[in-house]
Amino acid sequence: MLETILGLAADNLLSPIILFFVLGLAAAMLRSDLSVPEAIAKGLSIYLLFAIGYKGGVAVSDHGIDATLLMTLTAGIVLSFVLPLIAFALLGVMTRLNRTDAAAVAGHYGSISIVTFVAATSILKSQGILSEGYMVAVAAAMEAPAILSALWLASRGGGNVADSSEREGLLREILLNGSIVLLVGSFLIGLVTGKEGLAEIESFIVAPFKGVLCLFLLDMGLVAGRGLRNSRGTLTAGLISFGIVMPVLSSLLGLAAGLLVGLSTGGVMLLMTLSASASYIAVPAAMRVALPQANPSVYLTMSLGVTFPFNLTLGIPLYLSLASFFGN
Amino acid sequence: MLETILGLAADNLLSPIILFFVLGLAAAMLRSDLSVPEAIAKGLSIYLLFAIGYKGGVAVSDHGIDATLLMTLTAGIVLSFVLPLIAFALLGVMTRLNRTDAAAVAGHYGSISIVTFVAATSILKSQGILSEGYMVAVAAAMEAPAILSALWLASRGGGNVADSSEREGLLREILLNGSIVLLVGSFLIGLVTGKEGLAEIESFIVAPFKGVLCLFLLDMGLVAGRGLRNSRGTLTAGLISFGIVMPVLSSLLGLAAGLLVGLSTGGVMLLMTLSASASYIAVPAAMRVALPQANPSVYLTMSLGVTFPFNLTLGIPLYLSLASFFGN
Amino acid sequence: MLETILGLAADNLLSPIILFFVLGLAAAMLRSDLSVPEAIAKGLSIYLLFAIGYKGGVAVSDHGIDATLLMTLTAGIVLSFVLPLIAFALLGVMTRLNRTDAAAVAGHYGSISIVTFVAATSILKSQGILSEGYMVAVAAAMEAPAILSALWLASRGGGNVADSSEREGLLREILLNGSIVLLVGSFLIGLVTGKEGLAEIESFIVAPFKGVLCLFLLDMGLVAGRGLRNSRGTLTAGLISFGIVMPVLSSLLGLAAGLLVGLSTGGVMLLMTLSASASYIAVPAAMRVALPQANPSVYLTMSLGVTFPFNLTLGIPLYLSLASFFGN
Amino acid sequence: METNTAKRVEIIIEAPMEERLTSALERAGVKGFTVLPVLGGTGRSGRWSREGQVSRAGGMVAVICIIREERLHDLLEAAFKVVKNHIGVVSVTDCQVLRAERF
Amino acid sequence: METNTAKRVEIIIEAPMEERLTSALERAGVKGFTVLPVLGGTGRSGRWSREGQVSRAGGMVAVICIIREERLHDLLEAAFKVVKNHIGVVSVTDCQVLRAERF
Amino acid sequence: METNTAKRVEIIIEAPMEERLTSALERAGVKGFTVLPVLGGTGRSGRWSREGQVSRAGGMVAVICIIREERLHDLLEAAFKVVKNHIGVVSVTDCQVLRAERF
Ligand SMILES: Nc1ncnc2c1ncn2[C@@H]1O[C@H](COP(=O)(O)O)[C@@H](O)[C@H]1O
Ligand SMILES: Nc1ncnc2c1ncn2[C@@H]1O[C@H](COP(=O)(O)O)[C@@H](O)[C@H]1O
Ligand SMILES: Nc1ncnc2c1ncn2[C@@H]1O[C@H](COP(=O)(O)O)[C@@H](O)[C@H]1O
Ligand code: NA
Ligand code: NA
Ligand code: NA
Repeated sequence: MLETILGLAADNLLSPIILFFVLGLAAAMLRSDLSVPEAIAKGLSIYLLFAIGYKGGVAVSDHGIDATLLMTLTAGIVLSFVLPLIAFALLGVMTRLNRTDAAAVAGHYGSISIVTFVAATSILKSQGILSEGYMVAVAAAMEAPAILSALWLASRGGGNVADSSEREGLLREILLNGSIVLLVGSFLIGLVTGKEGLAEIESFIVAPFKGVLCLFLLDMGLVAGRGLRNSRGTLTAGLISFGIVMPVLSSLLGLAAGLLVGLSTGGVMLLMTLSASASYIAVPAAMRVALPQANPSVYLTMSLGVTFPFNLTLGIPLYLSLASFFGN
Repeated sequence: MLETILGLAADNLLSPIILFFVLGLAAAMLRSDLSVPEAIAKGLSIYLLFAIGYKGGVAVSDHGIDATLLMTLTAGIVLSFVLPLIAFALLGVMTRLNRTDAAAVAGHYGSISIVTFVAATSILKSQGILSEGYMVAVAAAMEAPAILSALWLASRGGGNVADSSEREGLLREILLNGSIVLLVGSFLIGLVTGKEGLAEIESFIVAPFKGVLCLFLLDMGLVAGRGLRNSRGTLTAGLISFGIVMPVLSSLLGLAAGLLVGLSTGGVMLLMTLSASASYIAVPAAMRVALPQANPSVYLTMSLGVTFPFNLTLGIPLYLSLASFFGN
Repeated sequence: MLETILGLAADNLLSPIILFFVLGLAAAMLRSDLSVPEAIAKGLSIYLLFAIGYKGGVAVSDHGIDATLLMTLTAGIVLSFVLPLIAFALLGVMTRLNRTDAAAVAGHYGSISIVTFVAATSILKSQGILSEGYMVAVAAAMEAPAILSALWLASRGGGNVADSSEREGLLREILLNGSIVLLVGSFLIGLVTGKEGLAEIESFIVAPFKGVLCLFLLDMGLVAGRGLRNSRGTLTAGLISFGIVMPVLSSLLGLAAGLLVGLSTGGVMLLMTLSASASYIAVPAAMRVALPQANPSVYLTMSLGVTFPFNLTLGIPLYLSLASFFGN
Repeated sequence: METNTAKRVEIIIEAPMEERLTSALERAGVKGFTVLPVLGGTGRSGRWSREGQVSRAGGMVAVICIIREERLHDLLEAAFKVVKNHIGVVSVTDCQVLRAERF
Repeated sequence: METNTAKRVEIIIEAPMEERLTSALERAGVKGFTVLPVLGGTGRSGRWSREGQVSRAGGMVAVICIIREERLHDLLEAAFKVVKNHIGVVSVTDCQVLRAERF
Repeated sequence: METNTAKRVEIIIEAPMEERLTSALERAGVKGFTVLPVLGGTGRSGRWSREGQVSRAGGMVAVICIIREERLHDLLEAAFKVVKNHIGVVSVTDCQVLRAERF
C-alpha cells in the first residue's frame, strides 16, 4: 500500500493545483509583493462554494437520496462535536498552549476547510472514483458544531468567554455564516433544478472550475506564506507536530465512521478529508467574537500554514489510499 | 392563456436564476453575513453589459438593420418620457408620497433595468423565440429620458430641484453614464466586428453567461433583501400595490407600442419588459444629485425590492404570454 | 510590403481588442463615469499573467528547449540594459526633460509591457504563425534590467537618487515584483505539468482568454484616457514624437537581435514587440521609490497614453511585417 | 460659516465585531456614524493585511462618529463595553462642525 | 521637527457628489485633498452599506483636506454650497503639519 | 470613562513607500499603526485615482498612528526621513484615548 500512497502523492505533488499553492507560499516567503486583491479572493471563494454546492445538489437529484444520507450527516455532526475534545487533550500533551488558545485551536480542527474538500473531490475525479453527492451537505453540517465544543472547553476552565451580550446572536451568526448559507443554498438549488439546470450553467461551473481553483490556491499560498512569515516564534515543534498528527488521527475516525455508515470508497475518503481538515474561514471569525483572548496568529497559522499544506500534499493521497484499502 | 402564463411562471420560478435571487433575498432577510464584494458586483455587471451589448450588435450585423429600428427607438424614448407622468399620477392616487418623492419614484419606472432585460432575453432563448438584436440599443435609449421627466415633475411644483450649478453637467452625466456607454459601445463594436469577432470571444461571453447571471442575481437578492430589512416602515400597502400595478400597466403600453411598430413576438415581449422594469443603477445616482430631498430608501426599495422581484418571477412570463397572444 | 502592413493594420484596427481599448479611451476622454474597479483590473491582470505564463511553459515542455533559449534570454537582457541609454540620448535631443525625468522615462522604454506582448501573441495566433514558447520567459527577463540603467543614468548627473536606506531592498523588490513572480512561476508550472496539466485547466485559460483581454483593454483605455485628460500640458510635440520614434527604433534593434539569435518569424516579431513596448506596471512603481523627483505624469502618460496605443494599433502590424519580410 | 464644537470619535475594531459595536452605539442613542475600510496594521498581536483574505476574521474597520460633547460619555461607555476584551483603539478629537443641528 | 498649525477638514458626502465637491474645492483655491472610500454608515436617512452595490447612488466618500487656517473660510463656503441640500458631514480639526510650505 | 491625552498622526504617502514607512516606524519604536486605503486625490503633482489601476505606482495609502506625546518626536523624525523626497502629507492632531496603557 505504501507504494500506492507514494505514487498518488507524487502525482498529486506535481498537479497544477499544488504547484500554484507552492508558488504563492514561496512568493510570500520571499516577500514578493505579489498579491490577490481581497475582493477577488472573496469572489473566487464565492465561485467555488457556488459550484461545489450546486454540483453536489445535482448529483443527489440525479442518483437519488441514498439511505445513508441521514446517517452520514449525523456522523459528520458527531465528529465535528467530538474532534475538538480530542484535539484539546492532544494539545495539552503536545504543546504548552493556555486553555483558551488550546480551545480555540481545537475548534478549528473539529470544523472543516472547504478548499481541502474541493481538492479531495478533484483528485477523486481525476482518478475516476465516484462519491456521494451529498458529501457537500455533510461538509456544511460539520462547519458549526466544533465551535460550540470549543466554547464549552474554554468556559469549563472559567475562561473569559464572551459575555452574554456578545454571545447573543453568536449562534445565529455561526449557523447563518455566509459560506454555509451559500453552500447549502446552492446545494438545494442544484437539487431542485437537477441535470436540466446544470446544463444551463455547466460551462460556467464545470469546465473552468479547476483553473479557478488554481488561482484560489495561489492566493491561499500567499496568505499562508504571509502568515508564516509574520508568525515566526509562534510555531513551536510541538504545535507543528500537532498540526500533522491531529489530521491523521481525525482521518482515522472519519474512516471508521465512513465504513460504519457504509459510504462508497470516494465517500469514505471525503469524510476522512473533512475530519482531517481545519477551518480557516468560519471558525476564526467566530473565535474573534467569542474568544477574543485567544491568539489569532496561533490558530490561523496552525490551520492555514501547517495543516492545510499537509492535507493538500500528503494527507489527501494518504486518505485516499486508506479508503481504497479498507473500503469496498 | 392563463394556463400558458401559469406554466411559464412555474418553469420560470424553478430556474436557477430565480432561485439564486431568492437565496440572496432569504440570506439577507435572515441576516446572514453572506455578501458579494462591491468590486465583484461591479465586475459582474460590467461583464453582463459587455456581453449583452456585444451580442446585440452581432445580431444586428448578422440580420441587417430592420426597417423598424428607428421606429422602435423612437417608441422607446417616448415611453421613457411618458411613463413617469403616468407613474406620477398613479402615485398621487395610490400613495401619500410628497411631490418630490413621487417624482423621483416616477423617474425610476420610466427608465429601465438591464438585468430584468437580460432575464427576459434568457427566457426567450430557452423558449427558442427570436427577437430583434437592436433591442439592446432600445434599452440604452430608454435609460435617460425618464430622468428629465422626473426633474420636470419635481420642478413644476416648485420643488427644490438642484440649483443651476448642480444641474450643470447633469445632462452630460446622465447620457455618458457608465452603463449606457458600455452597453452602446459594446453594441457598436459587435456591429462592426460581427460574427467573426464573436467567434473570437464567444467562449467568454456566450457559454458562461447564464452562470454569471446566477451569481449576479444572488447579489441582487442580497442587496434587495438588505434594503427591505432596513426599510421596514417605508413600504406601505399603497406603495407595494403601485410597485406591481405600474409595471403591468407599463407593459401594456409597451405591448401597444411594439405591435404598432411591428416588432416580432420576442421584440414585443422585450419592449414590454423594458417598459415594465424600473431602474436601480442610473436613475438613483441621478436622483441623489438632482433631487437630494427625495428619500432614497423609498425609490430604491420600490425598484429593487418590489418591482424587480415581481418582474423576475411573474411579470416576465406574463409579458411573454401576452406578447405571444397578441403578436404575430 | 507597405500593402501587407496596411492590410494587417486595418485588420488589427477592427479587432475587438483594439476597439474596446478605443471605447475605454473615448469614454474617459468624454468624462463618462465608466470605470473598472481596481480589484477587478488587478484580477484581470493576474489572470492574463497566469494564462500567458502557463501556456508558455507548456509550449516549451511540448517542443523541448530550443538551443537558442539562452541566447534569446541574453539578447533580451542586453536590450533591456541598452535601450534606456538610447532612449535617454534621444530624449536629450527631442525634448527638454530634465535629467531625472529623462532617466525615468528611458527606464520605461527599456522594460516591457506584458499586455502589448499578449496582444502581439494574439495576432500571431490569428495569423497562424508559430513562435517560441519561451518568449514569455524573455519578457520576464526584460522587465528589470532597464530599471538599473535608469537609476545609473539619473545618478550619473548627481541626480538625487534614493538614499541608501531607500535603495536597500529596491533590487529585491524589482526582481520579486509580483508580475515577474507570477509570470515566471506560471511558466515553470506549465513547464513541469505540460500538456496533461494544460488539459485540466484549458477551458479556464485558453478559451475565454481573448474575451478577458478585451475587458482588460477596455480598462487600459479608461486609465490611459484619464491620464491623458489629467495631463494636458505635459505632452509636448517632442514627447509625443519620442513616444512613436523610440518604439520603432527599439523594434529594429529587436529585429536585429532576433535574426542574429535565429528566432522564428513569430519569435522575432515578439522580441521586436518586447523591445518596442514600454512598461507601465513594474517600472513606474520602482521609479516612485527610487526616483521620487521624476514627474510620474510624464512617464505614465508617455508609456500608457502614447506608446501603448501606438504599438497596439500600428506598431504590432509593422513589426509583424518587418519580421515576416526579414525572417525565415 | 457658523461652526459648533463637537467630538470626533474614531474606533478601530475587529471586523467581526463591527455589527456588535454599531448596534451598541445605536442603543446608546448615537444617531450617525460612518465605517471606513482598513487595509492592514500592526499592534501587539502582530502585523496583518487584508490582501487575499477571504475570512473576515483577520481584518478591522474604522468607525467614525461625530457627536455633541454632552453625548460623548454615553458613547464611550457603550463602545468600551464592546471593545474591552477585544483589540482595537478608541480615540477622541475636538472638532468643529457645520450644521450642528444634525448631531 | 518643525511643525506648523493647520486645519484638517473632513467631508463625508454622497459618492455621486464627489466630482462636484472636489471641483468646487479646486475653484475655491484648494490645492490638495485626498479621497477615502467608505464602507457604510448610519444617519437620519437610515443605514447603508456598499456591499454588493453596483450603483454609486447608495454610497459615500470621505474627502480629507489639510489647509492653512487663513484659507479655511473659503473652503467651508465652497463645501457648504455643495453639501447644503445633501446628506453628509463636515468637520474641522486643528492639526500640526510637517512641511507647511506645501499647504 | 478615563481617557488620556495622546497624538494622532496621519501620514498620506505613495503606496510603493508603505513598506518603507512602516518599517521605519517600527524601527523608531512605534508599536501600532493602521493603514487605510485611499481612492484618489489632488496635489501639486496633479489628480489621480485608483480606478482600474493595476500598478501600485499611481496610488497612496493613509497610515494612522496613535502615540503618546513623549514619543511623537521620534516618530516624526522617522517618518520625515522616509517622506522627505516624496509626495505626501503628515499631520498631527491632539486626541484622547481609552486604555492609554496600550500606547
Ligand atoms: N497605536 C496605534 N495606532 C493606530 N492603530 C493601532 C495602534 N495600535 C493598534 N492599532 C490597530 O489595532 C490593531 C490591533 O492592535 P493590537 O490590539 O495592539 O494588536 C492593529 O493591528 C492596528 O490596526
Ligand atoms: N454623526 C455622524 N458621524 C459620522 N458620520 C455620520 C454622522 N451622521 C451621518 N454620518 C454619515 O453621513 C451619512 C448620511 O447621514 P444622514 O444625512 O444623517 O442620513 C450617514 O450614513 C453616515 O455615513
Ligand atoms: N492639502 C492636502 N490635504 C490632503 N491631502 C493632500 C493635500 N496635499 C496633497 N495631498 C495628498 O497627497 C498627494 C500628493 O500630493 P502632492 O505632493 O502635492 O502632489 C495628493 O494627490 C493628495 O492625495
Ligand atoms: Na476537521
Ligand atoms: Na420602465
Ligand atoms: Na521595451
